[in-house]
Parts: sequence; C-alpha cells; structure tokens
Amino acid sequence: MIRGKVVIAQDICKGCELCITSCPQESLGLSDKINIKGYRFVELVKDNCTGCVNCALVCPDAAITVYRQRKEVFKANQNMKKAV
Amino acid sequence: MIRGKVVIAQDICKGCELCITSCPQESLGLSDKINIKGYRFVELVKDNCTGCVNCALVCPDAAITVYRQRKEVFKANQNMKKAV
Amino acid sequence: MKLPPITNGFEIVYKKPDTLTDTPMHYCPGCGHGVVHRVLMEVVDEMKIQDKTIGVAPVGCSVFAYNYMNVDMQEAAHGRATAVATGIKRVLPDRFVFTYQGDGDLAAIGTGETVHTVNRGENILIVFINNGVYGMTGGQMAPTTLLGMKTTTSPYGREAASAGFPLKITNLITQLPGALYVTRQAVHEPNAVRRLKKAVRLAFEYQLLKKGTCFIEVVSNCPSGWKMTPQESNKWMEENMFPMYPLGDLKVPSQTMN
Amino acid sequence: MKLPPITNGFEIVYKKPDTLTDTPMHYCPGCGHGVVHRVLMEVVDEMKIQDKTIGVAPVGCSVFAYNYMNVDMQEAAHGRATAVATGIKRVLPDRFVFTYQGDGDLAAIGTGETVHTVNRGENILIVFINNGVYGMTGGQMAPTTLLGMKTTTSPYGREAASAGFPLKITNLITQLPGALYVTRQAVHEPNAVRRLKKAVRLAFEYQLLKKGTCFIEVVSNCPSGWKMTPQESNKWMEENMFPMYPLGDLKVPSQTMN
Amino acid sequence: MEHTPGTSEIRLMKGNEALAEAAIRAGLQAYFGYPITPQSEVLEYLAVHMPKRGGVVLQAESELAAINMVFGAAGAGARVMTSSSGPGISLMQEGISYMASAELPCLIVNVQRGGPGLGTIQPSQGDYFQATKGGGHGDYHMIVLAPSSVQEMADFVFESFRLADKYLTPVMILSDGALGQMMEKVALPPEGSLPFIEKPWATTGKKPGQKRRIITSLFMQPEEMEEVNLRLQTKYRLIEKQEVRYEALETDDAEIVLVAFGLAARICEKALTLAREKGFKVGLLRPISLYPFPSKVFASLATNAEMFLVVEMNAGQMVEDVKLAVEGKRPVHFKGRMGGMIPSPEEILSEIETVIENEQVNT
Amino acid sequence: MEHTPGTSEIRLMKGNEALAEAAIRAGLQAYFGYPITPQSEVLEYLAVHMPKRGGVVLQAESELAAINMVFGAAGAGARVMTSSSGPGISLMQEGISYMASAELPCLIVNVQRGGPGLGTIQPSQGDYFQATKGGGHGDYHMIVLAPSSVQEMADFVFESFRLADKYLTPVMILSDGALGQMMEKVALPPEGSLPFIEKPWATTGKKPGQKRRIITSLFMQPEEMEEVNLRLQTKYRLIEKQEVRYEALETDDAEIVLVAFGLAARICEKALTLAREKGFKVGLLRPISLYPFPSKVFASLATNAEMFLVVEMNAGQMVEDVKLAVEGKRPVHFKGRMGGMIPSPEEILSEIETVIENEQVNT
Amino acid sequence: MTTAHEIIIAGFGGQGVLSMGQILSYAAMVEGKEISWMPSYGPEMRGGTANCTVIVSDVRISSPILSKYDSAIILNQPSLDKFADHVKPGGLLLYEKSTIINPPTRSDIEIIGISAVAEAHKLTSKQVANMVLLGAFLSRRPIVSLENVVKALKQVLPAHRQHLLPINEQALKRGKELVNELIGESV
Amino acid sequence: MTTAHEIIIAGFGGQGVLSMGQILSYAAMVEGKEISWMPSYGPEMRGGTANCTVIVSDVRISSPILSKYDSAIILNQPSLDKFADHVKPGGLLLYEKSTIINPPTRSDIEIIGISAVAEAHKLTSKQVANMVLLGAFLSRRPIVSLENVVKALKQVLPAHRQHLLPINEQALKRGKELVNELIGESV
Ligand SMILES: Cc1ncc(C[n+]2csc(CCOP(=O)(O)OP(=O)(O)O)c2C)c(N)n1
Ligand SMILES: Cc1ncc(C[n+]2csc(CCOP(=O)(O)OP(=O)(O)O)c2C)c(N)n1
Ligand code: SF4
Ligand code: SF4
Ligand code: SF4
Ligand code: SF4
Ligand code: SF4
Ligand code: SF4
Ligand SMILES: [Mg+2]
Ligand SMILES: [Mg+2]
Repeated sequence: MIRGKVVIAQDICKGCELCITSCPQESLGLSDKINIKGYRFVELVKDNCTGCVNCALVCPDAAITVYRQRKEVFKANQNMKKAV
Repeated sequence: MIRGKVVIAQDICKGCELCITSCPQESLGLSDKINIKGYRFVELVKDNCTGCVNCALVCPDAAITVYRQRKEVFKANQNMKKAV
Repeated sequence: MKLPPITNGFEIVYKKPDTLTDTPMHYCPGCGHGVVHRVLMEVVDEMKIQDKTIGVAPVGCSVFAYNYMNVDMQEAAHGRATAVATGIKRVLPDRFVFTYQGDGDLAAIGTGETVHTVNRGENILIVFINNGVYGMTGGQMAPTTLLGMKTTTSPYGREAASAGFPLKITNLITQLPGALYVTRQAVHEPNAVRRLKKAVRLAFEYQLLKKGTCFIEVVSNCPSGWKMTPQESNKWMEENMFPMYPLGDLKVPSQTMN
Repeated sequence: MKLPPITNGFEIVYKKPDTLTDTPMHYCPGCGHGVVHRVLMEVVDEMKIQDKTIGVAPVGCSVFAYNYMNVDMQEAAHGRATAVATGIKRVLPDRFVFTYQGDGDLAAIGTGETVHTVNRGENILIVFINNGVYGMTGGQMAPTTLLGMKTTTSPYGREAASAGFPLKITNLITQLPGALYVTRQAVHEPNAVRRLKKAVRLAFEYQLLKKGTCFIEVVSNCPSGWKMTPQESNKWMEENMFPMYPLGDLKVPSQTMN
Repeated sequence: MEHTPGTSEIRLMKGNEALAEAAIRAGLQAYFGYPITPQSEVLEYLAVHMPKRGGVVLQAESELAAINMVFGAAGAGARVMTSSSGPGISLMQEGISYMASAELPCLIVNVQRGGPGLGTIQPSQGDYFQATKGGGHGDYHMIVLAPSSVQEMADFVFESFRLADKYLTPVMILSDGALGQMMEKVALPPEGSLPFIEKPWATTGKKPGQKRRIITSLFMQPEEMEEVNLRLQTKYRLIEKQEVRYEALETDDAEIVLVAFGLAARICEKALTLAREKGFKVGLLRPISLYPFPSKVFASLATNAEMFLVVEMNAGQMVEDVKLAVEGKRPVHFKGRMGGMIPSPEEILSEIETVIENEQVNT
Repeated sequence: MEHTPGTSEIRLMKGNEALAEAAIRAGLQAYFGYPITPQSEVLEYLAVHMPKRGGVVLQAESELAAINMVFGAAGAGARVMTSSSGPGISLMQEGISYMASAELPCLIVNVQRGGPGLGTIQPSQGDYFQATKGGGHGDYHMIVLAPSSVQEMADFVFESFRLADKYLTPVMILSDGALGQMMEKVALPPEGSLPFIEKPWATTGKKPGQKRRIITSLFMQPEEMEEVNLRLQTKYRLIEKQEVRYEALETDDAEIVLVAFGLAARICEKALTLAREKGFKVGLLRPISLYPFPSKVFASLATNAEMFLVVEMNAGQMVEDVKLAVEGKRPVHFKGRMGGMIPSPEEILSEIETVIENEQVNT
Repeated sequence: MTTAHEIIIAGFGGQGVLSMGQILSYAAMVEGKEISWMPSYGPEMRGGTANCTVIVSDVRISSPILSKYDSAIILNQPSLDKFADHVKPGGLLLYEKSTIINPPTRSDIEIIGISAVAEAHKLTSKQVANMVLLGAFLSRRPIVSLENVVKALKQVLPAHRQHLLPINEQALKRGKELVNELIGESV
Repeated sequence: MTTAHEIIIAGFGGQGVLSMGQILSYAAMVEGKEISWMPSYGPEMRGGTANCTVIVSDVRISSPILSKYDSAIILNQPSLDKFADHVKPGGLLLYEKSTIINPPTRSDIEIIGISAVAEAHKLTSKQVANMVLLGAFLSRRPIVSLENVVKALKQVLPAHRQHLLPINEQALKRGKELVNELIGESV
C-alpha cells in the first residue's frame, strides 16, 4: 500500500473531528493537549496513512497538508519487496 | 329572439369602443357627440339588442346596464306569434 | 346612477355591482383595470361579504383603486401590498383580504414580498394585473415586458442580454407549497370576463379554508403605455402576451389538498 | 505556514490553495463555510484567475469571507450581494465575479435581488450556503429551516401555518431562463467536496460564455445554530436536510443552450 | 407616569427582554420583525412567550416587509410593534414616512449599534438625526423616547403605545446595544394595565350603513397634500407642547450642565458624582423625549449655568438641538465617542475639567 | 466653476434631461435606477442615449437594488449614478450609509416631490433633513448640492462627480420636480471634459505582487470603527472648509435677507425684485451646497442685516441650519409651503412686509 | 419697463398646450432670448387639465413659477375660470371659443376669443388648433417672429412628422389673420 | 464610603463568565440590592473573549459601564492583561491560575490566584470552575451570602439542570475554602 503523511497545523485546528471521521485508515485522533485557542487538536495516531487526502478535503480550516510517497519510490519499494 | 336593451351612462363612457367590438348584434356605435370629459360616447345604433350582456362585461367603466325581456313576456310573445 | 324607466316586461340582467362606487374611474379609455375592479366587486356583492372584505391597493395606475371599490381599503407602499395584507390578515384572520397589484409592483420591487407571502401561504387573494409595462409612470419596461417590446426605458426593444427575460412570476410562485390556487385570466372579451369572475369567486371561497394563498394573474392591456387604441391593444395582447402568458389554471386546490 | 521537512521520496499531494490567506477563520469548529471558501480558492488557483476574480461577501457568518479568500472583494449589504455583483460585472464584464451568500441573505431579505439577478442572466456565479438557519445572529429561523425544526425564533419548531414552508429557492430560480447552470452540492464528506469542486470549476468556466447565471447551492451545517457537534450536525444534515434539498444538478447548460 | 396601575412584579432581565415582556403586558397584538444584533432577543423572547399569551409574532423576510406588515396591522386597528437596529431601521424609512403620513400608531424600537454601514454591533447613539429629523422623505416626525435603564426599556413601551394611539403616530424607542443587552431589576406592571381605545378609522370591514375606511398616504392634489401636512404640523405643535419629557439632576446650582440621553446619561451621572466629589458644580439634563426636544428647559438653565457640555455616543447630533435651544446664550461644548465606543465616566470628568479651564481662559 | 473647459453647446432642455445629458458628457460609465415621477426622464433619456455612447444603463428591480448596484460599480472604479425621488430615496438610505462608510464615490439625484408617504408628485423640498443630516443610520454626510436652474442641473453633475472622486463620498444633487420638468436653455460642455482619476482602491482584480483591494463597511472592533469614523469626520471638516458654495444677491445693503435654495430661491429672486420695487431693502442668500452648509457667511450677514426670512417648500428644515449659523444674533423668520405647493413671489413679498412690520412692532 | 413676457397656456391634456409653449420657447431660443417653460405635470394617464408657464425675456429669469401673467392662452372652461383673474391689468387673454360657456368679463385687459378648433378643422383633420392660437397670440404680442416659430417647428418636429410643417405654418398664419379680422371688427 | 461594589469578570467565551455575573446578580436581587449586569457581546459564534461588569449597590446605579473596578475576576491571560490596571487601589484581583503565564504584579491591590479549573475537575467533570471562583470571591468580598447565591442558582437553573445544584454548591464552598487556605498560607 502506498504510504502517506499528513501535517496538521495545530494552532489552526479547531478539533472538529471531521477529518477523523473521514479517514478510511483511522489514522487520526484528538490530542490530549490544547492549542492556543483552547481547542484539542488533531494528530496522526497511527502510522498507516495512505495520503488519500480525504481528511484535508473535509477540513473546514484548511489545516491539513497531505504528502504521499512518489510513485517511483513506491514502485521501487514494491519491487524491492518482491525481490525480497 | 329575446329582446334586450342597454342603457349607457354617457358621462361615464370613454368611447373605448370595446363594447362595440364585443356586441354580437352590432347594436352599438359611437355617437358624434362628445361628453363632458371630451369623449365620444357609445349609444345603441340598432334596435336588435338581445340583452346578451357581453358589452357590459367588457366595459372598463361599468357604464352599461342591460335589460332583457322577462321570460314570461318572451314566451307570451312567442305564443302570440305562434297563435298569429 | 339613476336608471331611466324601461318598458314594462323588461328586467335588469346586468348592472354594475353596488359595491363599486359611482366615482368615475381615472383609467385611460379601454384599460383593463376597470373591468377587474368591477368583477372583484361583483363577487363581493354576490357573496355578501362587503362587511368582511379588506382590500390593499398598490402603487401603480390602480393606486386609487380604493376610490372605486367600496370596501375598507389600505394603500400600500410600492411593492409591499402583500406585506400590508399579511399584517391585516394576521390580526383579522376571519376577514377576506385581497391585494390588487401591477406587474411593476408585484414582480419588480415587490418580488421578495410576493414570494414570501405565498411561501407562508398567507390566506389572502393576490390579484396581479400583468400589462407588461409600468402604466402609471409613463410606460417604462416592466419585468413582464416581452422581448423586443419597446417602452420608454427599452427604446430599442427589450433585449434579454441586458434587461433579462419576461418574468413569469406566476409560474414561479405556483411551485411554492403555500400556493393554494393559481390561475391566469384575462378580460379582453366577455367569456374571459366570465371566467375571471368564476376564478375570483373560487378564490374568495378558498380563503375560508385557510389552506394557502390564492393568486390570480390577469393578463391585461395598457393602451396608453403601449401607444395603441384599446382594440389594437387587445389584439396585440392576444397575439403576443398570451403565447408568453397562457391563460388557464396553474394550480387548483385538489392537487395540494390531499 | 511553514511546512516541516519530510522524508525524501514524499511529495505534497494536498495543500491549502495559495489564494486562501493564512488568516485563521473565525468560523465555529466543523462549520462548512471554511470548506467552501477553500474549494472556491482551489479553483481560482487552478484556473490562474486570481487577478481577474472579484468576490462579494454577504452579511452572515461569512461576512468576513474577504479575510480568507485572497482576491479583490466587496462586502455587500444584507441580501444585496447579487445587486453589488451586478454593478461590478456590468462595468467589468471580463472579470470573474461571484457572490457568497447564506440562506438568510439570499433567500430571505435578498429574495428580490436573487430572482432578478438570475432572471437577467447576469454572468456571475452565485454560491449559496444553505444551513437552514441564521448562523451569525445566533440561530434564528431561516427561510430554509425545515418544518418542525427548533430555532431561537421557532422555539416550538417551525410550523407551516404561521411561518410558511422551507423555501427551495434554488428550484425556483432554476425555472428562470437566465439561469445557465444550477446545482446543489454539499461538503460533508470527501467525495461531496470533490463534486463541489467540479461544479465550481464548471461554473467559472461557464462564466466565460456569457450565457447566464451559474448558481451553486451548498447544503451545509451550522453546529452552533443547530446546537450539535460537527459530526452530529453532518449526520442530521444527511438525514433531514438532504431529503428536502436533494443533491445534484438542477440545470446544466446543454438544456438551455441549443 | 400614570400607566402602571396595579401591583408590579420585579424581575432581573435584559433590556431587550424587559421591553418584549412589557410589550406583551401592554397588550401587544402583533409583532413583525427580522433578526439583527443587538436586538434579536426582542423577537426571540416574543417567539417564546407571545404564542402562549395570544397574539401574532411573525419573523418577516426583511425589515422592509416587517414595517409594511406593521402598517397593515396598525391600519387594521391592532397594537403593533417592530424592532431592529441601524441597517434594518434604515430599510424602514420609507415605511415610517408612509405611516406618519397615513397617521397610523405603532411602536418602532431601534436598539442602536455603531455605524455607518454595516459598522459594528457595539452600542451607539448614531441614529439620533435619523430618528428625530426624519430619515424618510417628507416633513414628518415620530415621537422619540430614549430610555436609560432596563426599567425604562419596559416603561416606555407602555408610554409609547399610549402616545401612538393618542396622537396617531409612529413612536420610536431609541435605545442602544448596551441597554438592550444589560440586565437590571425591572418592575413590570400586570397584563391589561394599558387600556385599548376605539379606532373607528381602522379597516376592519365596512359595516352596513357605516362609512368605509380608507388608509392612504397618497394625496395627489398638492392642495390636499398641504392640508394633510398642516394637520400633521398642528399635531406636532401639540406634541411639542404636551409631551416633553426630561430629567434634571442637580441642575439648581450647576455651573456646568451635562446634557446626555440614554446610556450616555447614565455614564454622565457617574461623571457628575465624580466631579461633585472634586468640587465642580455639575448638573445633568437628560432629554427623555428626543422629539419633542425639551428646548424650553434650556432657556431657564441658561440663566444660571455658565455652560453646557453635551455628551453623546456619536459625532455630535443632539448637540445641534441643544444649540438651537440655547440660542447662543451660553457656550455649548461637545464630547463624543463614535462607532460603538463608550465614553468612560473618567473621560467625561476630564472633559469637564478641560472645558471649565478653557472657558476660564477665554473669559 | 472650473469644470467646463472647451466650447459648449446650447440647448433647450428639461432639467432631468439636461442632467442626464450632462452625466454622459461627464463620463458616466454606469447608471442604475428605477422609474418614479418626477424623475423618470433621467432613466428614459439615458436609455435612449447611453447605449449609443457606450456605458451601462440598467433599470433595476427596485431602488434598493439600484443603490447596491451603484455600490458595486463604484467599488469597481466606475463613474456611476442613480436617481430617484422621495419614496425611492428613502429606500436607498441603508445603501447610502454603506457607501459613506465604505467611502465610495457616486452621484445620487433626488428630484424631490411632496411627502411624507406616497404623497404627491408635485415639487417639494421636504427631503432637506434626509439629505443633509443623514437619513441612514450612523454618523455620515453626503455633499449635497441644490441646483436652481436647468443650467445648474447640468453643471452640478460635473461638480458632483469631481467632488465624489476627490473626497471619496456619495454626492447628492437635491433638486425638485419643477426643476426636473421645466425647460430652459442650457450650455453643455463637450464630452470628455471631466478627467478620470486613478482609483487604486477599486476592486478590479488583484494583480500579481499588488495588494488586493477590499471594500467594506464592517469594522467589528469598536476601536477600529471609531478610527473609521474619525477619518470620516476629518474628511467632513475638510469639506466644510473647502467646498462651501452659495450665491448672494443684493445682500450688501439688505436689511432683510431672504434665505432659500433651489426652486424657492428662484421664486425669492422674483420676490426680491418686487420688494425692491416697493422700496424694501431685501437681499437673497442662496445656499448652493446644503452640506457643507454656508454657515460662516451668516456671521457677516448678521452684522448688517436686521433679520432673515427663510423660505422653503417644506415645514421648515433648512431654517434650523440658518438658526444654528445665526446663533441668535438676529431674528430668523420662516415661510414655508408644503406637500407640493409652491409659494408665489407675491406671497413671499407679503411675508416680507409682515415680518418687517412685526419686527418694527417688537422693537 | 419689464423686458420679460410672462405667459400661461392652459387647457385639457391632449389639446397641445404643452407643445404650444415649447414651440414658442424654441422660437425664442432661436432669437437668443432667455426662456423658461414650466409645465404642470401629473401621472401620465390621459385626461385632466394641463398648463405651462412660458417666460421669454432679455435678461436672466428669476421665478419660473408665477401667479400673475402678461398673457393667457386658454383652451377650456376650467382653465379660463382658474386663470382669467391672473392676467395683469393691461394684459392679454386669448381663448378658444368653442367649449367656453361663460366667457371672461374683465374690462381692464384685452380679451380675444377665436374659434381655433373650427379653423383647424377647416385646414386639416390634424390637430393644429394650438398653432392657430399661437399665430393669433403672436399677432397681438409679437415677442418672436412667425419665421422663427417655423424654424423652431422644423427643429422640433421628428423626421416622420416634418411633412406636417406646411399645415402648421398655414395654421399659424390663419391665427394671425383671424385676430386681425377680429380686431378690425371689434376694436 | 461608596455603597456600591463594582466588579469586572472576564475570560474566554465558554468559561462561564457571563453566567457567573448573572448568578451574582440574582443573589444580590434576592438581597434586595440594586444590580447592573453588563455583558460584552459579539456575534454569536464561539471563541473570543467575553466579560461582564456587575455592580451591586444599595442605591440607584449610575453608569453600568466603568473603567475602574473594585474587584476583578479574571479567567485568562488576555483579560488579565486588559483589566489588571483597572482595579482601584485597595481593590481585589482574583484570577484562575492555570492558563496565566504572566501573573499580575501590582502591590497596591490584593491579588489572589487560585486553580479553580483543577479544583472543578476534582469535584466533577462538569464545568463549575466559575462557581469555585465565585465562592472564592465572596469569601473575600461577602457582598452577598452564599445561601442567597444558592437560592439564585435554584431560580436560574432550568428544570433539567436542577440536579446540578449540589455540585454547584460544593464548588462555591470549595472556592471559599481555597481562599481561606491561601490567605492562611500567604498573608
Ligand atoms: C418606492 C417607489 N418607487 C417607485 C415609485 C414610482 N412608481 C409608481 S407606479 C410605478 C409602476 C407601476 O407599474 P405597475 O405596477 O405595473 O402598475 P400599472 O401602472 O402598470 O398598473 C412606479 C415605478 C414609487 N411610487 N415608489
Ligand atoms: C439589514 C440587515 N438586517 C439584518 C441584519 C442582521 N443579520 C446579520 S447576519 C444575518 C443572517 C445571516 O444568516 P445567513 O444569511 O443564513 O448566513 P449564516 O450566518 O447562516 O451563514 C442577519 C439577519 C443586518 N446586518 N442587516
Ligand atoms: S490522508 Fe487519508 S489516510 Fe491519511 S490521514 Fe488523511 S484521510 Fe487518513
Ligand atoms: S478537520 Fe481540520 S479543524 Fe477539524 S479536527 Fe481535523 S484538522 Fe482540525
Ligand atoms: S347586450 Fe348584447 S346585444 Fe345588447 S348591446 Fe350589449 S352586447 Fe349587444
Ligand atoms: S366599453 Fe364602456 S367605456 Fe368603452 S365605449 Fe363602451 S360603454 Fe363606453
Ligand atoms: S396608463 Fe395603462 S394601465 Fe394605466 S390607466 Fe392608462 S391604460 Fe391603464
Ligand atoms: S454560527 Fe453556524 S454558520 Fe456561523 S460559523 Fe458557527 S457553525 Fe458556522
Ligand atoms: Mg403594469
Ligand atoms: Mg444560514
């Protein structure tokens, strides 16, 4: 499976949890900490993000940036696995 | 044919001629005279009115009153004719 | 008006309704407004509801409607007749309340009030005189002016690209669940007048049901604004207005009442 | 926002559009307004039309929309956004002009402007956020509030008999010949957002045709006004709002352009 | 004021809510309005309480619709009101002019916020001119009452309905966001304490044999329209004679008289205390009826006081009426804050000190 | 006035038409309006002539829509105007307040008719307060120019656009039905005689690297809103200093000075002639800019003249500004006709005789 | 020694009183005079009375609205009733006779009644009674020349009505003649 | 010898500052005092700061808006920064410690910081930190009795929240104790 990452702007996040609901991987969760505005913010809680972008699409505060493994890298890795 | 009569309020009539157009008997016509408002008014020009009410219905100024022979009278007349 | 004595054996089969005042109407010769006033009052007379009827006059040629229709009336600001009628009906829910409005009044400046009054299903009757022009102010373009039609403010003929399309507001409000009875009528010939009268009668009767708004559009003429004789104007109306604004019922209660 | 360095081999597949400012949005957690702002700006970015786009903000929660969308913007009086947009578009016909309006703004006080702007077929995009409530002023009833729904001004639930029916203004304006493209979308889940973006893209592209008004309704939530969590609000929206305001296209250009 | 017979109930309420509750107790039969901060509580309170107690509450599609619904209901004889703030009141100007012309009684509440434009929702007194000089077209006035406490928010509702019915005129309560939002104790008279009067002119349906009623503001012939205007002006002269209301505090020995209405007067009262503590002979005149303006009282004040200091939460509006009343006999100074800013008592105190100093330098 | 370079063309025109033609020649780019008597000729004339000469004419669905279209077009940098009368102008009050707050230039023409309410379509000056004190909410002013001839109907259009652009403010031409409907000779400057200025603040699309433009009247923080208000007030003080306009006729030796604007001033001019023929030393002061009001000139007049007689086609509105300017130094009398009635020169003459007599009795 | 001439023209709407005033005004403009033409105006619907005040002057005109006139040209009874008393002593009152039941009686002014409508009918079916009256008026008060009135007409008439120029000119001349005949007769 | 007590209560929206002021006001009403409660107000959306001015007095209250206060009850840093200097000399500044980074430093007033939020959490999951603070405040400024505050609560809480009465009462008392402990410690 292709690997992804999300970076969440913690000071912008309002903890609405909509990204959490929309993540097919259940990769996201609310932090116990509180940001400068008093909201519990969201963070990656599992390292299984696929970079599907769902979370970013539903985020009302444009707080999420999504990264994904480059195709070449992914393929190279796949090939490596196969090779192994 | 049943007989009718119309009475036109000449001071109210604005000479729009809509009644003239709508009279199936062509009983109505514009007078040569002019009323206090400067309009040529409408009058009965033929004695063949049937009291069909058409003219009154379309008159925008409610200037027309329509009379018709009572049914009894009409029937009596009819009978008289027949008798004759 | 004193009626002259008539040969015995005759009876009156048509006279103007008692609820129409004797004040001569200020309308131009052949203007449809007068017919609609009369028909409304015929129904009020027939239903014997003069004491329960309150009318609202618009701003437009019929601004003086209250001089002719002999019922209690209020004169509303331009476009606000249905808001005024709402105010009246809400505090006097057992009265018959109607507005009488032109196309500038109802379909231009009053669009918001028209849509929301019907959407609330106010139990009133809205009488809408569509003559395709602003009569009172001298023949300017109305929302209902036909494409290509020349008015003082569309001197080269109405163009859709800059002035938009003839607005069929009656069709719009028909969609609203608050609309109980919607019909489009005319007064250009005797049978049309007869049909209008039936519609008005129905509308007043429906008002007792408290099931929504009744809306009667009357496609009418404006000989002065159109710069035509009354006859020409009726002919032009039949040939040009009716195709755009076809006569007939748009919604009848059975459709909405079950 | 500075982005942290990421392991090599990764690339950015989603980041907020450049045309969205870095100003934190003042909306309540989970409010749909933010998503719609972002999607609009994504399209402006993609089409590279920031220098040609002029937006009009309403009076409503999105009154500060101009703080977030990094394009030239005007803030209109309550309900008058489409009139303001008309003024802009008429004098700058080659710009992309859009309004952004709530249901109170567009479908209550602005009804007249909405209907007439679309009827004129102004070549603008109207974005209409239907959250069934007046968010900004504290959760009063909107024209689109559902029957039975409790708000601060319908404390016993909206009743049709006194407050009228939920107004489907999008359906109304669809009827107008000036409407070129009319669609109803949402932002409650990723695919809905994707669909909205496509619609926005189309609408901006259609604006070049100068063939009429594009109108996008977004059925949205108001967690604060509805007194729900964001998740609850989205669920409630799906279950209650969507049946009344079903998503999808109401009019696409092919229908009107031949 | 003689309008609160019977025993009253004491509650702690927001100004907006007290006003709404008072309206119900004053026999309000219909309310038409549209939400706008800082007055939405009026509509919200009525939406909760009117249905239980009989009467119409309708959230209109706009302020424009609201004022015209008020027109209709007033014309039909109902005790009726609307409320709004800044932009919404501006939208009602045409309707208000119509009601003044048609001589219809009603209550219009303006809970002022900072303008112009969309402005801010913070308290302001920037709509004084609009209220008192007639923001609509033509020559007309409303009676304008300016409460300065939650109690007066309630009391003036009774007073307004009474005056509206008496003079057949729209009456405005000119309040502000602070008075609308703050809570104070308020004594509320029981329901039914304001009698209804006959309104034979109301359109309720023409009874057989009676003359029918027409409510209009159209008088095409200028002669006729001038007649109507003369009737209105006669009424306004009467109102100016009979309905002036003000409150004078410690003006007897005052060398400097503060003039302020509404919230600003409350703040001036505090400033007065502070100033008196410092030994300044300060008084306060609070116009309660802004129209009719208490012009006459200034004539007598001007004989004792050395100067006036008008304090308003605007750029200087009532100060014009004060100057017109003082007729140049004494200097009239002005201190204003704008756009939702509220002057503090200390700020007024220091203004008092400044003007006293300056006048001493000048003379 | 320096705005009419080039040779001008002389025509016989209605005031409304002269104004419309002047607007085109002054570079009008967009007009948004709605018909209402007695000003519909403005829209009608433009509908005929604007399309040929480039530019937008749009009949809006209402005056409310019209003023907000004006807002949008002005914000987009266009030279733009609207026109209406009484009820229609009332409907624009919210929009005018917004434009004043957002500091947008535009021209609003009020061809006054008799009010209040639907009133009559006959000429009136009943909207003076609304125009000069701000009929909308909040503290703001428009520059208000009052023409008294068809020539000025045209001239003031140029002047208005120039002032609007210079001060970033709505400007109103306060005319009346008579001036709108009457024909006189008018000299019209050629097209293009009023230059366009840069409007870097206009929303025309954010160019790369440039700051984007936001046009708003919302300033939620009261501190910020007060800033805006202070800026506006500073502007108004500047306008009051720089843009006062009036005409003085035979005031040098005048014992009684007539004060009138617009049509009333024309009638007073005739009354002045009649009075001078009778040996009365009468002068005429005609305020041209109603805001800023020419207050200062009264100070100097008050040293010579024994009294003032203000003549208005209303119940007495400008008379307040005159009194404020005269500061009680001389008696200020008032003669008004209302609701579309126009005073005749003879009527004014007899008023002159009356007040002179009364003052002599009094003193 | 007033250099201005102040005229009221009044009748039913549709009798051409406003355009009569306008043509007079245009003619005066051709002569380089100051002009003020002030119509009564009302809602655009037909009927009712109409009038206009025309002032032709060598100097700046003050009030465009007057209550006393040097001349009155009157086309119907209501207007006659309204304005007869407003003619200044020594002034001129010219009226169209056909619909006047109570003719004016003042002795301190010059009063001329002509049958302009009848004359117009003789000339043509088109309505040029107003030009007959204008011709008659100018015969007694030559404040502008007939040639300039014709020039004005040429300017004012829209293209599709230019063919009516001769008949208008005839009407003007007929009016002049009529008065001359009358004056010959009566004065 | 002022008979009035002038208080500012300030914090984030949602921390219950407005209701704290209201409950104090109701209690004062129970005691027959004059009251004025003046909230800051803004658009109804969440976030931002909120405050209210409460005046409790034996006589008619003049200005409901003040710039100097006898007491301040502060729940967050921005409010502390804004209002610390506005406490009259000799006055009381009570604040919630947890989020305060820069505590107040004035020496001419009494300053008390308590951990109301933490205490509230100890008592319950419900937000009663404001009641802890109110209890603490009343311990130093007994302008109304605790019993009357409880009475007020009883009146104010809607039916479905009446069960929260005991926990609120506990919180009030805990606040009082806290301060007493503190005073015992430090002063
Ligand atoms: C606020 C306002 N705007 C404009 C007008 C001027 N006005 C009077 S009637 C009218 C239009 C009337 O047209 P319509 O409603 O179609 O009625 P009609 O005269 O054709 O019967 C207008 C624009 C007004 N009185 N008030
Ligand atoms: C003329 C006028 N009336 C009322 C208001 C108050 N007001 C501000 S926003 C709003 C309603 C906003 O509701 P909506 O358009 O649905 O937007 P939302 O906040 O729900 O996004 C109202 C009534 C105003 N500012 N101006
Ligand atoms: S990108 Fe997809 S998988 Fe990754 S966190 Fe977001 S929603 Fe989950
Ligand atoms: S959707 Fe955005 S704001 Fe909401 S919790 Fe996720 S990151 Fe935070
Ligand atoms: S009643 Fe019928 S037949 Fe008689 S005149 Fe009228 S239309 Fe003709
Ligand atoms: S329809 Fe009526 S107004 Fe018209 S001509 Fe006939 S009678 Fe006269
Ligand atoms: S102008 Fe038109 S609508 Fe008005 S009365 Fe005349 S014909 Fe009828
Ligand atoms: S009040 Fe509603 S619409 Fe407004 S920001 Fe909050 S959630 Fe969004
Ligand atoms: Mg019409
Ligand atoms: Mg909404």
